[in-house]
Amino acid sequence: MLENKNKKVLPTLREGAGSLLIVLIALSAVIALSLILSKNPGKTLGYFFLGPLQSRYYFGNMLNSAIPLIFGGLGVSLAMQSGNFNLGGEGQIYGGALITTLCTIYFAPLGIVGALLALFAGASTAGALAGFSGFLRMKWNTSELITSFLISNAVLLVVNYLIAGPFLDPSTSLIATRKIPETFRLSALLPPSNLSTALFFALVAVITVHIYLYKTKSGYELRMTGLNSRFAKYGGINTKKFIVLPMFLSGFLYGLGGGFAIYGTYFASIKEFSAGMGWNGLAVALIAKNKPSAVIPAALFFAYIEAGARSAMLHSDVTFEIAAIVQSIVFFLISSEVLLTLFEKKRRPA
Amino acid sequence: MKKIICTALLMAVILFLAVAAGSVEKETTDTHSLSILVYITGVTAGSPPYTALAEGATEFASENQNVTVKIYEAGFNQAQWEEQLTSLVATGEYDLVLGSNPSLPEICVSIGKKFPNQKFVITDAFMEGNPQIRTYLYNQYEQSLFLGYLAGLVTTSNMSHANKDLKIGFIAAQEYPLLNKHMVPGFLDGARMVNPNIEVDFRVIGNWFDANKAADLATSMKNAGVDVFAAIAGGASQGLFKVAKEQGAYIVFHNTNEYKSAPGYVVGSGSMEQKKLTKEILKDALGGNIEYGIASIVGAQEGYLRFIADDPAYTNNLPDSIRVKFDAFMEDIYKGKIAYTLPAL
Amino acid sequence: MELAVEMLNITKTYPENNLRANDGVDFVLRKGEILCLAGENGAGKTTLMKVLYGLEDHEEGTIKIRGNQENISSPMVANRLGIGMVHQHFMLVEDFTVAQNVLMGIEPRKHRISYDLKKAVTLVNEVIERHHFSIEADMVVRNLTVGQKQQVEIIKMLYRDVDILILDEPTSVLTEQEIESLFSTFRQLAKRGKSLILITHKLREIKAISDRVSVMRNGKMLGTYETDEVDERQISALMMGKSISFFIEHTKKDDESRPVIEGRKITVLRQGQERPLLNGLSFTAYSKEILGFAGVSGNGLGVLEAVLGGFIPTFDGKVLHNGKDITNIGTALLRKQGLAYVPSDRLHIGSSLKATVQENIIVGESGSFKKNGFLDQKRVTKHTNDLLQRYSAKATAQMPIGTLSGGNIQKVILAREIERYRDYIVFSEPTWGLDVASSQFVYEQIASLRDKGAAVILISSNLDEMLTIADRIIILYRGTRVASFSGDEARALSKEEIGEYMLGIRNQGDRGA
Amino acid sequence: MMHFSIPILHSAVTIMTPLLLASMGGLFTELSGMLNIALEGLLLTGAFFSVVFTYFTGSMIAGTLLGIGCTMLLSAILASVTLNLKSNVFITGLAVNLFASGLTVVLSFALFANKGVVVFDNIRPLPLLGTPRLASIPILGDIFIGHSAFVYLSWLLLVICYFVLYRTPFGFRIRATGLHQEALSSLGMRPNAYRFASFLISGFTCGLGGAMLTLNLGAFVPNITAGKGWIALVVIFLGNKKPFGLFIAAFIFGLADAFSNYAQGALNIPSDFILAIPYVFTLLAMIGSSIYAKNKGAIES
Repeated sequence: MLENKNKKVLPTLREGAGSLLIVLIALSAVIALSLILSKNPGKTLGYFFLGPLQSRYYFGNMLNSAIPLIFGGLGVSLAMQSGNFNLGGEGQIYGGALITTLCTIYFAPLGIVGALLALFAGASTAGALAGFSGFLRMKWNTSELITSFLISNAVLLVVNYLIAGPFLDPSTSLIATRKIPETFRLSALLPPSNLSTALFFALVAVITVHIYLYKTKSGYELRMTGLNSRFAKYGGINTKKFIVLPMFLSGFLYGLGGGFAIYGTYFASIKEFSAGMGWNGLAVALIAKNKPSAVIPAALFFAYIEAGARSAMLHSDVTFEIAAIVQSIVFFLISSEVLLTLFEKKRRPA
Repeated sequence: MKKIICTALLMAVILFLAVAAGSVEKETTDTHSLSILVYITGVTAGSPPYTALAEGATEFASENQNVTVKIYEAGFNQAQWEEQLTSLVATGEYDLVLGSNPSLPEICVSIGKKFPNQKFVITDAFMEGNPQIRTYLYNQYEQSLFLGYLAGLVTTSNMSHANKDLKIGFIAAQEYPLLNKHMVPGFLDGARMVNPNIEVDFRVIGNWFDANKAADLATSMKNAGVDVFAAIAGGASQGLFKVAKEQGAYIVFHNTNEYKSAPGYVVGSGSMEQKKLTKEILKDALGGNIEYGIASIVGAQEGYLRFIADDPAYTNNLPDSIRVKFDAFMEDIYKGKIAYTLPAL
Repeated sequence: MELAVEMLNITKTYPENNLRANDGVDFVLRKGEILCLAGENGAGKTTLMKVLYGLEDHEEGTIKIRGNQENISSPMVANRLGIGMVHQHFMLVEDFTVAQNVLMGIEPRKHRISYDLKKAVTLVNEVIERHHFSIEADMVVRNLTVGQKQQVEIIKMLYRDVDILILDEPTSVLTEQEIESLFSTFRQLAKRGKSLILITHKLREIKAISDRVSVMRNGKMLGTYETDEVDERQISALMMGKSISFFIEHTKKDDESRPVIEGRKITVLRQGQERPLLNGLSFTAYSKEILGFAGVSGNGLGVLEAVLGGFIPTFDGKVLHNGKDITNIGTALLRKQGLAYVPSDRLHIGSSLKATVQENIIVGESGSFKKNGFLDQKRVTKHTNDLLQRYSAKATAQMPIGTLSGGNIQKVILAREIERYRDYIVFSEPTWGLDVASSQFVYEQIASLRDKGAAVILISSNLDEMLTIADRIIILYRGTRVASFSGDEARALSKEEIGEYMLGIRNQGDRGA
Repeated sequence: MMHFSIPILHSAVTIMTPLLLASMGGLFTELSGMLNIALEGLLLTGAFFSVVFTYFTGSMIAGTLLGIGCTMLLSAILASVTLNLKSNVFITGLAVNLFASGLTVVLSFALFANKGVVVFDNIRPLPLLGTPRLASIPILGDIFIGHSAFVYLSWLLLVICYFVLYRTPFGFRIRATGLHQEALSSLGMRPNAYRFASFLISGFTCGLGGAMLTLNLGAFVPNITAGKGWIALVVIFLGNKKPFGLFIAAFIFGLADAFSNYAQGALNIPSDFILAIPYVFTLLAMIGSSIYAKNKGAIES
């Protein structure tokens, strides 16, 4: 028993050391960039690292920006665990959010039931968008990676049209739909920040996905299909189902992310409000290595870097885009096996 | 399990830090000086109104010692504007937020609820009745009208690149209400004052940066018979300049002097006197003379919209016959003699 | 006598499992001889040869080639020293032609940059003719039989003019006839002064081909012997430490036997090719019987496996299970109807290497471990540990199955499939790559299933295996059934005679099964 | 029919060229067994550095070469992280895209104090090539003559690309790397060396494609690639991973885009729908080609 425990702890420690190294390299990148680009590197760095923690407001906003990343990260993780790629997060969030907004307004008389229905409808629409890519792969082996990307790009444009056209709220000069009724808006957690109780729903989603993947028959079958689909098929698992279902669920989670962004933060579908959320969700899943439990720290880390860069831009003389550079460096490092194995000399053959 | 504990610990530490940091509130700044935040809803580069806004404020600050200016470029994502602006206002460092965008007043209303002492002056926007907000709306219909009139004159002329088709073009990065309801109709109405059979070919790029797509669109429009273009396309306008230079087409440009962008082809530039307006606003603000809650519409008559006729390019690029007609038209515009009904937004 | 290779005191440890694969091994190869390197699976033969070929490094020891000490750091170096190796798994690009595969890395050029494809064909055809191989240089490898692919691998080495040739289990997928012609090639090569090392554990082949035999066990070299001076029993004793022979009792089909699985005129077509993969194959598998399908690979065994496993659809014909039509219903439904099946490809189909042992155990059966809608992990682990113990597999429930040895993986698969079997079970190449002891274990399991009343379908290209345990044998050639024997009839025939059926030289006509 | 279809086809040829260039490089990585999703970032890098160096050196050729050099440098970093540190190529590819979008803006801010449009006045327009005699060929002359050097260079490169892949030892080894890398390593060659070379080739063609995007305008606009790298990836798949397939696939996309440009003026449909045409069209082409491939493919599993 004790031996068993040691076996588990050691790799965890090694992995921890690897992650620490990545964080250290990322931090040195921030320092280097500040020294090169800023006239006042000390101030820039101070705001970069402490800015997001400086006040309830900044901290709340950072947490809030992590929420759609958590949903997106979960969605991508789920698809990747089943061996599918979902590159359509952008369109799925945006489309899901629009449907959620419209349904909420339409179902308003139904009260809480209406809200749930609206969330479900929005998420299902997003799920259907992704599921269609899964269907194409199942049916004709069309690369779901490419189709989900193409569909998403087309959907973005159609949603743009719907928001700016038929569903435009004429009473505002924003290009946006009408706002959802006040009663449906999630309550704020750290006012005046944007953080809302959507955070709890994100945590619930993490737990649900974790339980689904690791504690249920369907989740087990999904993972088996992803690890080795020939084995899964041989074992009697309906592998075709696990091309479509995980893609659907992946889109569904993205759509929920969009829905909760509406319920918690934006209250209306504003044109292009979700730009970048889908890609960042993908990034979070990759950092988390598709483990639902790791999606939370990954999303927080991602949100922290963005919030830090924004804070440094607000208060000092650097541009926001240094966030992209730091994130990309983290990306470069995060998946490199060598970093993990620096701490364990012996490597397994591939 | 280990991971979950680590995560929980990390979150706890961050929360603690946040609460600790949050308790230290910033002190408010001295009232004798004026601290201005210029909130750019986009980026300044490639966007003349924003450049003018920023320059006006910076120049004003350099002329007045007790005025400080922070220029903040918020990027194109509308949905992030409110969050960003709130966080800027939350610092309490700024006496006045200056911005220029039709959708800003709305955002300011909701931010104003959280920070009731914050004042906003927004140009290029219209909102009445909020005691924290003062707005100035440029009469873009009017500018489009006179640029359209010029375009009409050019397309019906026998200038070397003008053709027989009664077609003028308008390239937009994206569609939005002010564009759809004031600018494009104004442009068409102006052109039809020359010849009622003129049509506008209106096309959309889809974003503010794909200059190559803008070039492709312009080529396609030129092939469809367009010989005079207008564009509200941000950085993507570069594509239009390229096509005009290479294939021969005329451009009338909104808001800023762009004669040099395609020498010989930009036949007219409107001017939005954003810098002038900015300085006047700031002067009033320093003197405490701004009446909040009021909205005004400013145009050529008030001196905030102008046609740039004093650039040698204007004289060189257009034949006398056209200039005579157009100068007379502009004279009437400045005097308010041209009758039109401003469409509702 | 001139020495081609001397390896002295070679020690090699695999860090991940701390396994000492080679422990102070001494090995000597003479010029112009054929030497068999014998030993059970995991004895360290392949590792030793990989060290010699520069694919693995080693901690201790020295290597001398033709008397000069060398540091062989990569296959490139080995090639330069005239050492070539033919791997057990083919290293061939299926989409390329024979010539393109053979000349990879030493392509003839035209104008210094372009690949002279015509000259490549000529060059390789010269070598093929010189050694009397049965292929042509411009054939695409994808369309070759396994035996022909083996030839390509050997040509690759011959072209590089190696004089020390290492072959890892070269006969494992070949027929008797193909083996014989391969061996005659080897003898010719040796006559020309080339030195050959054959890694094998087949005793009969050792006697048939080698001049000397080196025997390894547990990473140690036990000794090298003149083949004439030792007999099979002695070699076997050295290899295993104890002498084992297979003993499986054969029972006669009794009156209670009933048909369980019937194939009726099963035809499988491949688009774009005229010859069907399976051509009107009919058979009946009875309960209490082991029905064997034998043949050379590429003649329909794999296709039959895929049809029974539900992986590919039939074009025509029917499969019946207890009289019920189960044609083309797909693997998932077949599983529900009672299919138990040990596939030939245990690493890619039979198991999921990254998944844990228990996840591998419950595949397809996960529904029966539900509690309140969730998987009952405790029960799964208990069930797994139970099975591991009963099948004496060295593993724990939570470790990834990929970390197990091949034999143990096969035990886990057997445990799972035997556990779920209802009235019939399909075994495909069940002892491929297993050592003698593991094979005996597998045969015992198969026999005991048969005795319990199972209809066992055994698909195997290993004729020895077929003769050891099958009660009835159907031989497939080019997707067609060419012969069927009862087990006793078959055992009365010589292997060469059966081999003639397998190669399509003889045909019984349709005798009905 | 002719009066509007010829300009559309002419414009399609221009639009397809950066796609064709980027997809050619992507084809090399794809055939060597690596999914190169970094094309977008590489294009953007090429676009930025080409125009910046053209500005600084005053020579379009020197600027393009230096821009290509920078792009190849980035692709070399991508390759070495992916191959030597054994990173997931998907993640490192995304990282390159992120890096390029950040770096171009940060540098333009640092060099020109401007993170919007950088206009370089000293850059002359790209000369359009073609002799009157060629241009006078009916239809074909109208469509294929009178483009910039990049267009003809891309055709030349396409032929070279085919030649390298199918007629040189290097090409055979690259393809063997993707098909069965042990076939190479067992003969003492290093598959990763060929992958590295493929990444460098990607850097080269993307650098060139990017240069076309900015030198065409004499200006840099952030994000000027506008997703062209992703479309190039689609082109590789749609082109069935064959050099001349790329040409057809890129042309299909160029045509769809050119048609949508035309259709905005001709059809009374909301512009957003028309802008979606290239994606929908490419999607349909993808589905169509996979149905075809499935029907053609062997039943064998």
